[in-house]
Amino acid sequence: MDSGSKSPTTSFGFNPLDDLNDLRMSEAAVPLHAHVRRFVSEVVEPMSVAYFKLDEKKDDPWTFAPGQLELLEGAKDEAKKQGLWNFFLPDAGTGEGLKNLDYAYLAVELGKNRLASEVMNCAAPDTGNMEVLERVGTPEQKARWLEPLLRGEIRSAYAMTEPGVASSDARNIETRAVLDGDDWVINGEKYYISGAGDPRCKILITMVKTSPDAKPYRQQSQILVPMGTPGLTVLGPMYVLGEDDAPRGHMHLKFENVRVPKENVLLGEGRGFEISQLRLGPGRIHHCMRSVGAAEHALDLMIRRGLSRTAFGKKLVHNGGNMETISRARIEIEAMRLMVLKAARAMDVLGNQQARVWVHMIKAMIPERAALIIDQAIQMHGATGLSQWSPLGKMYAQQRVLRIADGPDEVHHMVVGRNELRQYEGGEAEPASATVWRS
Amino acid sequence: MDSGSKSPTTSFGFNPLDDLNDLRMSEAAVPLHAHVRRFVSEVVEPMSVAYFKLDEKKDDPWTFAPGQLELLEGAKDEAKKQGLWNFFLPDAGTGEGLKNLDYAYLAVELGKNRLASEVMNCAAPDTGNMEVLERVGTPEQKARWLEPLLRGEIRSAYAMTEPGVASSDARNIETRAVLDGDDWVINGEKYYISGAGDPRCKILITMVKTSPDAKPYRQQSQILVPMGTPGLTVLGPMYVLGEDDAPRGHMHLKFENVRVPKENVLLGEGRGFEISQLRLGPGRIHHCMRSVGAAEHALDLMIRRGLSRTAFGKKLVHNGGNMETISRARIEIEAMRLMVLKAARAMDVLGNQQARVWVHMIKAMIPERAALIIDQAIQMHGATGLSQWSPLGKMYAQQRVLRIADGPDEVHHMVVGRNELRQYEGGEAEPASATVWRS
Amino acid sequence: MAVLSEEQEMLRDAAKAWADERSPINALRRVRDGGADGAFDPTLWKEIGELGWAGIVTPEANGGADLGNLTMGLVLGELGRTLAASPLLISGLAAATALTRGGSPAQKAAWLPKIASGAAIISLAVDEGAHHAPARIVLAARREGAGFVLNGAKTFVMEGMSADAFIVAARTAGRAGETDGLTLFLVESNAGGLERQRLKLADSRGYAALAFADVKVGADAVIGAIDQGWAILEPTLDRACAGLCAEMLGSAEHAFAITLDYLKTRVQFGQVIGAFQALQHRAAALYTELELARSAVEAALTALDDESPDAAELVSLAKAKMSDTFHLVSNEMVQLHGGIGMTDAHICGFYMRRARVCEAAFGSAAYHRDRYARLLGY
Amino acid sequence: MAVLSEEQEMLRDAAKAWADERSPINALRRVRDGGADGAFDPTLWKEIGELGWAGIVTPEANGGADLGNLTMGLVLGELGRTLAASPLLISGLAAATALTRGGSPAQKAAWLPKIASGAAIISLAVDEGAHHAPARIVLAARREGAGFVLNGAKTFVMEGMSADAFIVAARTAGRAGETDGLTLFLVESNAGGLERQRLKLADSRGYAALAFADVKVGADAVIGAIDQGWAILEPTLDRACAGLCAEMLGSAEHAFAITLDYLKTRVQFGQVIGAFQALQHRAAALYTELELARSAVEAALTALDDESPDAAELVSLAKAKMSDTFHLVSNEMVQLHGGIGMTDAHICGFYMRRARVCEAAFGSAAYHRDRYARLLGY
Repeated sequence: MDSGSKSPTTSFGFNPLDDLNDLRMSEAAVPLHAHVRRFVSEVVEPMSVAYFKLDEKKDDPWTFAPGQLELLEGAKDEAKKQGLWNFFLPDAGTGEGLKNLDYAYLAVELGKNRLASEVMNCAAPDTGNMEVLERVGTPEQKARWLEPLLRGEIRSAYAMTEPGVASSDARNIETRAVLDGDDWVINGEKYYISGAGDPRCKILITMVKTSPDAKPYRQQSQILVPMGTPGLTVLGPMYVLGEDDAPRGHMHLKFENVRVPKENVLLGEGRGFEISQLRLGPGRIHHCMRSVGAAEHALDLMIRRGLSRTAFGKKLVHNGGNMETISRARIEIEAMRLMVLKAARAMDVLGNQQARVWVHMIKAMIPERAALIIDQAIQMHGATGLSQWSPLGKMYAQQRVLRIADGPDEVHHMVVGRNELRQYEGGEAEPASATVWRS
Repeated sequence: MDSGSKSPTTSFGFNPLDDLNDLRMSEAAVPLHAHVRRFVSEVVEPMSVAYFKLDEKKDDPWTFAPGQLELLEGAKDEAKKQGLWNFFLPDAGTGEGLKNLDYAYLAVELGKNRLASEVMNCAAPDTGNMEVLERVGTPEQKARWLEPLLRGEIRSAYAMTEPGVASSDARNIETRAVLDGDDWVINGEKYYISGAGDPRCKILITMVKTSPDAKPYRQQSQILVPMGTPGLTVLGPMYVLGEDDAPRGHMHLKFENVRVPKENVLLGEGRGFEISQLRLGPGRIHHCMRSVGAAEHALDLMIRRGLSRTAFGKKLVHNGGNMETISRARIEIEAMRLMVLKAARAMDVLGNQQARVWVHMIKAMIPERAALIIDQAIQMHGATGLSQWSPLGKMYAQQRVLRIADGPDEVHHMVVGRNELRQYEGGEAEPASATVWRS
Repeated sequence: MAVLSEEQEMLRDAAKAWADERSPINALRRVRDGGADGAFDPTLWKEIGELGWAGIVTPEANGGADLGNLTMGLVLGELGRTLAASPLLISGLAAATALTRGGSPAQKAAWLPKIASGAAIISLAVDEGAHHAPARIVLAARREGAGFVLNGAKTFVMEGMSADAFIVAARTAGRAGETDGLTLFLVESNAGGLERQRLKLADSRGYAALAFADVKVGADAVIGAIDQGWAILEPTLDRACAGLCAEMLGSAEHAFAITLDYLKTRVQFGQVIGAFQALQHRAAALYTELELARSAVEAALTALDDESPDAAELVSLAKAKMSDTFHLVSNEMVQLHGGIGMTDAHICGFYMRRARVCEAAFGSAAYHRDRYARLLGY
Repeated sequence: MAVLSEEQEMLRDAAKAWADERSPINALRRVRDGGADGAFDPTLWKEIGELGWAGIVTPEANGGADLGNLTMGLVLGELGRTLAASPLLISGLAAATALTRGGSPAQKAAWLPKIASGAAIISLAVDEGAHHAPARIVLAARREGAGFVLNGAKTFVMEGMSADAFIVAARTAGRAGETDGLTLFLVESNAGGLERQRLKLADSRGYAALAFADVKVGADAVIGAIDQGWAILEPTLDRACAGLCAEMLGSAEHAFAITLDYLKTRVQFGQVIGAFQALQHRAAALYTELELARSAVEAALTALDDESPDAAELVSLAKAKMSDTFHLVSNEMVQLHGGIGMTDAHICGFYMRRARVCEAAFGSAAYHRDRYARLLGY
């Protein structure tokens, strides 16, 4: 029989009147959104076709093919000229930033093309690094690193993960930095450092342990280490699903008595964990937003392929369960889109901390489902989907790696599940339930 | 490489500014929503516990147990007194109806309890029948049938489906009605007529073929047939997953020279198909809205069970993949909720016809996923979940039957899939793309 | 497919003919609508007894035919096709196995012939919670004089309302969860202090919950050695589980056959549904799953007959696979039939509901996957 | 698990030792990073030839060992464990089968000994599109004088860049989709008018696309009877497919073993991941799927060796199951490893990417499920 006892109020019976449920883009962002869409289709798409064609001519994967950088820089200049530049910074110091919700609409468009983010200087990990520098950098740090990053002249990397420890938990960091006179001397190893293989990458934000005797969350610091500093060696690329992702790479780095000036520390000694919390903000869901665009792109490829090939006298789309696959992909994309918009809106309305559960929900949901849609697009392509003739293999690897890149799915599910239980166990619900509609 | 050719604009790149994306309930509906929530928890919940307890005492399943109707009527009177009555009619003639979006918020609450809809006179199939009578009934028809239905004094059924033909297509209807003097004489068979077993059911709206020589969609009429008319026999219940759903039942009916007056036809001869199009409106998605509530209820039961049982020294929730199951259920529920709200909003903003694809999307999506969540709740209960001690079995059957009740999932997927293709084949997109954000 | 002896083929064909004629699918509905406590038709059970099937695994010396688990599985499979309800599995297979393996000569003489002829029904009373957990036994048997006093509860006991006696797993030492310290007792259903209550499960068969309040039994009620019940219980459960798998296989294969017939004949949207590529596709997927399940089930039954050392693993493998497969097939049966045009739509429901109960009985797929991995040392 | 002869066990153990020592998982990376056209290491291939594995299915009269498909499967499985790349499957098994079954005495004498010793590599050129469809052949062979002229294209030809010759399925009569009217030709890779281009697939092995522009061959290039190529092609593809399944099984089992080791040793959140119930659970699920896949693959190989009439069905069943299982295992391998702590994380990627290609090769799971149902008359 129906349970008669009183239900605990769940965190998701939000006040239906709440701004949380207004998923409309703000009017202010509309011209930008239209502009980005136009720019991607008119400038980035043709550029990227030419760009990826040049890939075939490369001998050394760790360089750009002749002409590639020119194409990229040309598009970047055009983006800058048209004002489509650095719009990722939400609620920046100037107060002119985009709302997360608005950015979500834009990021879906960016996700449809693999070069679009970079062309508009909105690519990871630079976005996160720029946010950090902007918020906690000294004027000198900003002048030396933030400015050229904002201008798109250099690129950057974020060195957190280490071999041999579960370093998604900052407490486990083992790379040491000790003060020696006016210098930090750094020793240790980092790996899966995305973008550190790019010849244009000039600066690393490096998470190190500086104060082993402090409280667990005060032991770490973040230090700026220029690429090329003596003692810093790039051991080689890490493979993600067998892809080295050259030339940007996910690199394996070694620090042997790497010396940088004392003032390269960000915010201050022992404040590394605090800074890393900043990264738990908007940047953490940008990839989910882009994934929706990537899934849209995969569906597009799936349908084109299915309509252009025939088997047994019918178009491929009409064979087997292909129509259902297409329908399910569409339904999933729309559900993902709404969830991403809602999470972004929650961050706008509730703040990053308060919207935590929504962030975990979409991290658990989106990359898995986007990867599945791409996988089905591969199926529709047969062996071609697995060859160099199709971008789907790389797209799949990209989504797949997102499922582990910032916390495996399992961890996100654990957080979401715990939040459910908390309300039954008499404890506090997650902050996201601050706006719970309690009847 | 990335596809360089121009993408067709999909129907889902909606104008982000569009009202479609404002999923907030209207302010006007807020007091009603709060009231319904309060009423369900304070009146319906305790009543239904008592009601289902009485079930155990019944000998004849096709009656109500002594006391059951009194409980139900008591709650109905209370609902009427409090003004929680008939609020399902959106945009009624009076113009006072609820928006679909507002109703969606309410229906989610109704879905959490199996008797709630009936108590507030918002239960299928009466809702659809009342809508039809309200829109196309003559003053006499309204006085005789609509009024008592609106007052909750009688119940009704809708007789469409027939054995032996694919009658989800109205053209296949074989039950014949011929004019003989001032009477229609009806012969044929109908089955799966939900609610026709209820002793309170007094009227059938019956789809018949009256004009076999007219154009395919002008051959059918809808005729009011009072229960108890001579020649109308209830052969017995149909089983839905082995459940007879007594006492309301999904009945098998036989019409043998059933005579009703000429004026019992609705709207006019040959207009049956036209009337059935009215049913493609709001009522068609009410069950999806309630399903979200049912899934929410299943998750509640799942967590309670998981927290109250231990196995191997741990609470059951912490065993196996149970935490992940809970997390996935929550994520799915939120995604379903947003999709239902969006579909409802689309109906408000675009009109029923224009919002068609959204309706098909949620019909394909919701019952399947709600059923899965209920199934997982059953798993968490072990054998108990399959016994009379748990409502989950009936809840599962209910969701399961929705997956075929108004068009099997496969048909909805076909419609959604075709809409995707249409845009590539140069044809018109579905009306839903009327508001496409074409760049 | 397993290679059968002539005798096995004859028995299987006889069972098929009997089930089709005497216990077609509607028989289950009759019983259910009648609301009998037993949830099986006593007339049919009598016939089963006369046909000798209840004695298939019982030794010849005790009135049985000693034909083994595979043979029993063949018969159960045929009964499973039409969802024929009877105590064959729990009494003719499970209880017979326990008594054959652990019963004293007196117990064997008293009960096995009656089991084999169908004159007595004995059930197994093991689980105490909703999830199968045969070592998590709390029901206590305390020594008193020469005998024992039992206190506690059992649940989801198959055919518990019609059983003449129960083989009860009780704790005489150790703690819940330990396999040591269990003792099996044979308790007659009219024992003082034993109360039973009918449980209705989704499959409309007979189940009961038992309450033991100071139920006194003599020392001669002990089956096997005191504290060593696990040595009998575990192989008994394995055989019961494999028999259930065989029954499930029959049910699932028939559910598939019904669905396929439907797809081949049903016209919708102007063409035979079966011609819809997508549906063919799904039917083919079911078919391959069924064949894989069949291999697993036959391998388990054969290994049990051979007393092969890997029999327990193979039983778990079979139950895991068979549970998933019956679940899938019954779900797809419902979906592929759609809501239309089926005068016997309720049949889908019976298979689906039976599938759900079978999935939980003797351990779910998850339970057996874990057990399988554990037995293999992972 | 299949019962093996002493000879089979020895060969299997030898293959295991060789693969571990000579072709460990990193060898594949070496080849890939080297960017060689062949995508296998010629030194290792030479060793395989010397070990006699390339002649396992070839008759003794033609320089082989005639040990059958199961034996070949055992070796392929061991090579699959470390993802060892070689033309063993396509040349030593597929081409050897086609020539043994259909080759003229002269063809056999000329090629089979070289195949068996590894001195020659022959590949199969069948598919013309991205989805396996062996009857949908358009490539035309037109008679000209005593010989034939071939025009058309083939794609996804395994080891196509390093093959010395191809067995080409061409249409001499009928229309695309018909099994009648196909003829097999043996075409050397240096034939005039034959162009080949390397294809890069996700698994970093060697594939080629072939273009035939007025390629002239003599009447002696025909394998078997004109228009009757299907009678050779179909059993050849079945054997190649079963061999691939054996290789996939080895890969999947090893992927699972690596994952299990990882789960057992890796510490996260203060405890061994393997102790997380949910993960144990998932590992157990993989393990049961693998065992079911193993049964299916061994049944197919054995049936082929027995020339059993249901061999074709069993091959399709095996490929369907093995494709799904390798897909699942490689996906879970990636997920269960997580992003952390693994110096050889790329290994997961290799298995996953190899799984994807194997799934498509010789027909996807969907293709084989449909074929299975069709062969059974559904």
